[in-house]
Amino acid sequence: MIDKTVASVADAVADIPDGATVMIGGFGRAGQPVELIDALIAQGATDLTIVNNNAGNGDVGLAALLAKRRVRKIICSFPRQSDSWVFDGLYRDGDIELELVPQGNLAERIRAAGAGIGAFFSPTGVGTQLAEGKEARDIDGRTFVLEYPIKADVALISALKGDRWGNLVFRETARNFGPIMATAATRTIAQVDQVVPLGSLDPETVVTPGIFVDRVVAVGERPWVKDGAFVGGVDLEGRPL
Amino acid sequence: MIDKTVASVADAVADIPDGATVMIGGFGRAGQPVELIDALIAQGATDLTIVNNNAGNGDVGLAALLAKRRVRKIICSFPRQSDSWVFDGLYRDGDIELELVPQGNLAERIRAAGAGIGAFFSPTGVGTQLAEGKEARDIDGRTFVLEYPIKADVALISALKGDRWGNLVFRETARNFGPIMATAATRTIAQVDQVVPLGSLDPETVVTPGIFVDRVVAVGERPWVKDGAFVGGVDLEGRPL
Amino acid sequence: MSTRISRDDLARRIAADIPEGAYVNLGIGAPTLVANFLPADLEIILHTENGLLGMGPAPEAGAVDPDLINAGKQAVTALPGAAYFHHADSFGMMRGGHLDVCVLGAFQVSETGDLANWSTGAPGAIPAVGGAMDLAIGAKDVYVMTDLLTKTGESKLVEACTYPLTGVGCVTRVYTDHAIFDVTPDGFAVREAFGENTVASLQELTGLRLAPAEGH
Amino acid sequence: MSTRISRDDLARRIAADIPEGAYVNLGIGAPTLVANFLPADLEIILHTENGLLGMGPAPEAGAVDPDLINAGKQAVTALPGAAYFHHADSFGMMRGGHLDVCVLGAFQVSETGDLANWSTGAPGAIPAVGGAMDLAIGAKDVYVMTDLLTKTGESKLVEACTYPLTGVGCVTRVYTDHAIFDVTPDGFAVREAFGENTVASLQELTGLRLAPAEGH
Repeated sequence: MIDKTVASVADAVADIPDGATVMIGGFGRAGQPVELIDALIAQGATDLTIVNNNAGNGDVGLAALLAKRRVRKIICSFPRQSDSWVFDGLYRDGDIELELVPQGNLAERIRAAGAGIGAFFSPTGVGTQLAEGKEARDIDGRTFVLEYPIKADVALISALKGDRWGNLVFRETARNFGPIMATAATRTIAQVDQVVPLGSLDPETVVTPGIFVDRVVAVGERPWVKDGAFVGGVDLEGRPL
Repeated sequence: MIDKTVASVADAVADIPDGATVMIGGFGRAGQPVELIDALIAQGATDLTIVNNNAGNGDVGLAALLAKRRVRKIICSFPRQSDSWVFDGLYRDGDIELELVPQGNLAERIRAAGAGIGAFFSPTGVGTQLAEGKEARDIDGRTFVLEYPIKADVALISALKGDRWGNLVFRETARNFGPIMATAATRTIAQVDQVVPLGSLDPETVVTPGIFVDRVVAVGERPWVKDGAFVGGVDLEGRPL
Repeated sequence: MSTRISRDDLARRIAADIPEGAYVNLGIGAPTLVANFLPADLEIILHTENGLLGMGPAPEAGAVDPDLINAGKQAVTALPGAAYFHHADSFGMMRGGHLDVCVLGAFQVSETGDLANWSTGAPGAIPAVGGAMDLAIGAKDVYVMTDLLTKTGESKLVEACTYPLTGVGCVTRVYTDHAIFDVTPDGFAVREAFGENTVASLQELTGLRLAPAEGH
Repeated sequence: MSTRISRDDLARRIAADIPEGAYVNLGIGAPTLVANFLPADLEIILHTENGLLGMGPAPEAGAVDPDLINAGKQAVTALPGAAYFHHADSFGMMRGGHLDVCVLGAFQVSETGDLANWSTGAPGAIPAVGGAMDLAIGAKDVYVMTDLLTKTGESKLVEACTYPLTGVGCVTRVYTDHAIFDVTPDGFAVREAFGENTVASLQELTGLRLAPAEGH
């Protein structure tokens, strides 16, 4: 029997080595694998390269990982936010390397890694600072810039439900980077609200087939969802009103 | 009010011009837009370039379009089949141009057209006849071949259900080329078993968002599906047993 | 004395130019105001690049859903007919040219339609680009919504951008508090001057040679 | 006298080498037989490139579903835990290296693992490639299932392919009716010789220098 479920987030991240490239899903609070990030902080791996849309908020999650100086480099599209003080400080002190990537190139480069594409000519960033030094080519009357895949050793993602084969479904805009990061990492670890029995996910509506997922760990339903239904009663950070 | 539904397949294909590049979905019988193909034959457009996985079977559908000498060129991965005599004859007589494309390159080139990619380095076909004359490049220790997008003027696809915004869901392996062809054509025409009211398709499970669809035409349920449930009682071609 | 319309009036003006059935992305900041003025009786489909077509207004109090946000990370809703998708599919929509309109803010727009809106290039500033470059090159029409002048009175419409570019030759129209400008092969053309503003007064403010748009 | 095992026995032998949990694509033709011999108590997940993971056996009579077919366009079923997806996603799985094993037929396999299985190169033949080239380069292990000899007695294992290539250096192992061969940096190594066959007899049949596989 295939069983990709693991008992705890600690078990799920136990073997992430120092120096690993780690993709972390999420856009804002939505789809952020909060419990897996906390487990990674507790686990202690360092010298990491992180791939995420942002560079951490406040003092928790990814920001806390940065604050412990576990991150050598971050690949993201939007590091600067009103509450990105941890990243801001490290960056200003030269203590973290930043690869800034337009969000669409970030998504497409991740997808390319998962789909076996060697490189692709992108329409985005042409003629800007972010394309400087990159190969450009005119195709069919338009200029494109060559972009390379972004692969990872590990992806940490968050989904709504998963089964023991690793099939996943997501909820609303929490889907964001999860499905593509799952394809681009050597090992994909998904936290889910609930592990459901094999066969209970409709094969028409599985978003991430289990072939892309190595470990599934249940973290329980979020406060705004009860028995699969939206119940509200929280703020945007998921804190009870 | 947005209403992409049209009354008949004849209306749906009425303005396809001579010389158009037309993508036709389907893999075998599954997902084949049978009624739209018949309407295209009746409509009379000629000098077409067709993009399909195959090159027609028997004497119906795409094969009938070929037999009427309406097709100048076909782009496909697998033209030769036990019952592809129409194509075989035209090809042997030099009366049709063939661009043979490995199936994965075909799918990825169609997807690239829809996603605005200028070209991409593919791992498939390297070192084979089908890569001759194409630009090759070593990336990260592996050789890739540069492939270009395949765009179309029109895509004819078949889906299970659609709404007036053009949102589509598919059934089983009939999904195949439909979702990617929808993104790659200037005008996408979808035949559906049923048009359903706006809001009745779950936004989590829409496969093709309406932004990719221009016209939706209902053709009625197939003999093996009644009220949305599989009832069987047919052969692989959908003919009653 | 030049006429300046309010930000809300400008948003209303932009909303009036968006036809029914259009697929529209409203950038973070002022452009999101446009949603407030889209006619309730017209179906205009809003895209948010974090994975939703058919975005609706902010939820009622108590119904905030942390899983349902827009690109500005604000709570939103989904309309009947909506669809969710992942980031590569979402940016494929943008980059593949499927959006009809996007509305973006700007630091500068050049006569050739170059857009600068992601970085002032100030030394030491932390760069952040998000989806701005993808939006700039992706939509069929790229509308800019901005004040005509900076706080220190300099024109945001310029001969050539001095700030780092977001996209080259991508802007089709600029909606400012003073006037609406089309980007034409001959530079900016005044499509509509608000109130007492004239082509002449706008030329003085911008320092650019301007022409009335054809047919206006 | 050389030993030849039946096609079913060969399929059984291949099935025995596929571990639980593997994601497997069985090519059109003889390789589809392997499915008949996968142990019922092990979960092995079959992929068909026309958009299904978790493919099950053929349906019972009367339950044929024209919407549910495999790459060979035969009726199949979907197991609990299955998932459907479109062609670009399906070939992304293959080309992205996510499949553990694929089993393909062959006209020829070279000592360096080149595969020829899509065209005999005969003049006037109508070319057709399907997904063969994507499978050849995509799976972690590419197994070939074939007779060792052609009907006219020529070896399908060759120093260099004379038929048009499907993929370069992609085959990892060849299962034939005479023996199993690994593709190694030193050429073909005999992993297992069936019945009375020996390295020496196989060398005679193939005309190639062969070695026993390490550890065998």
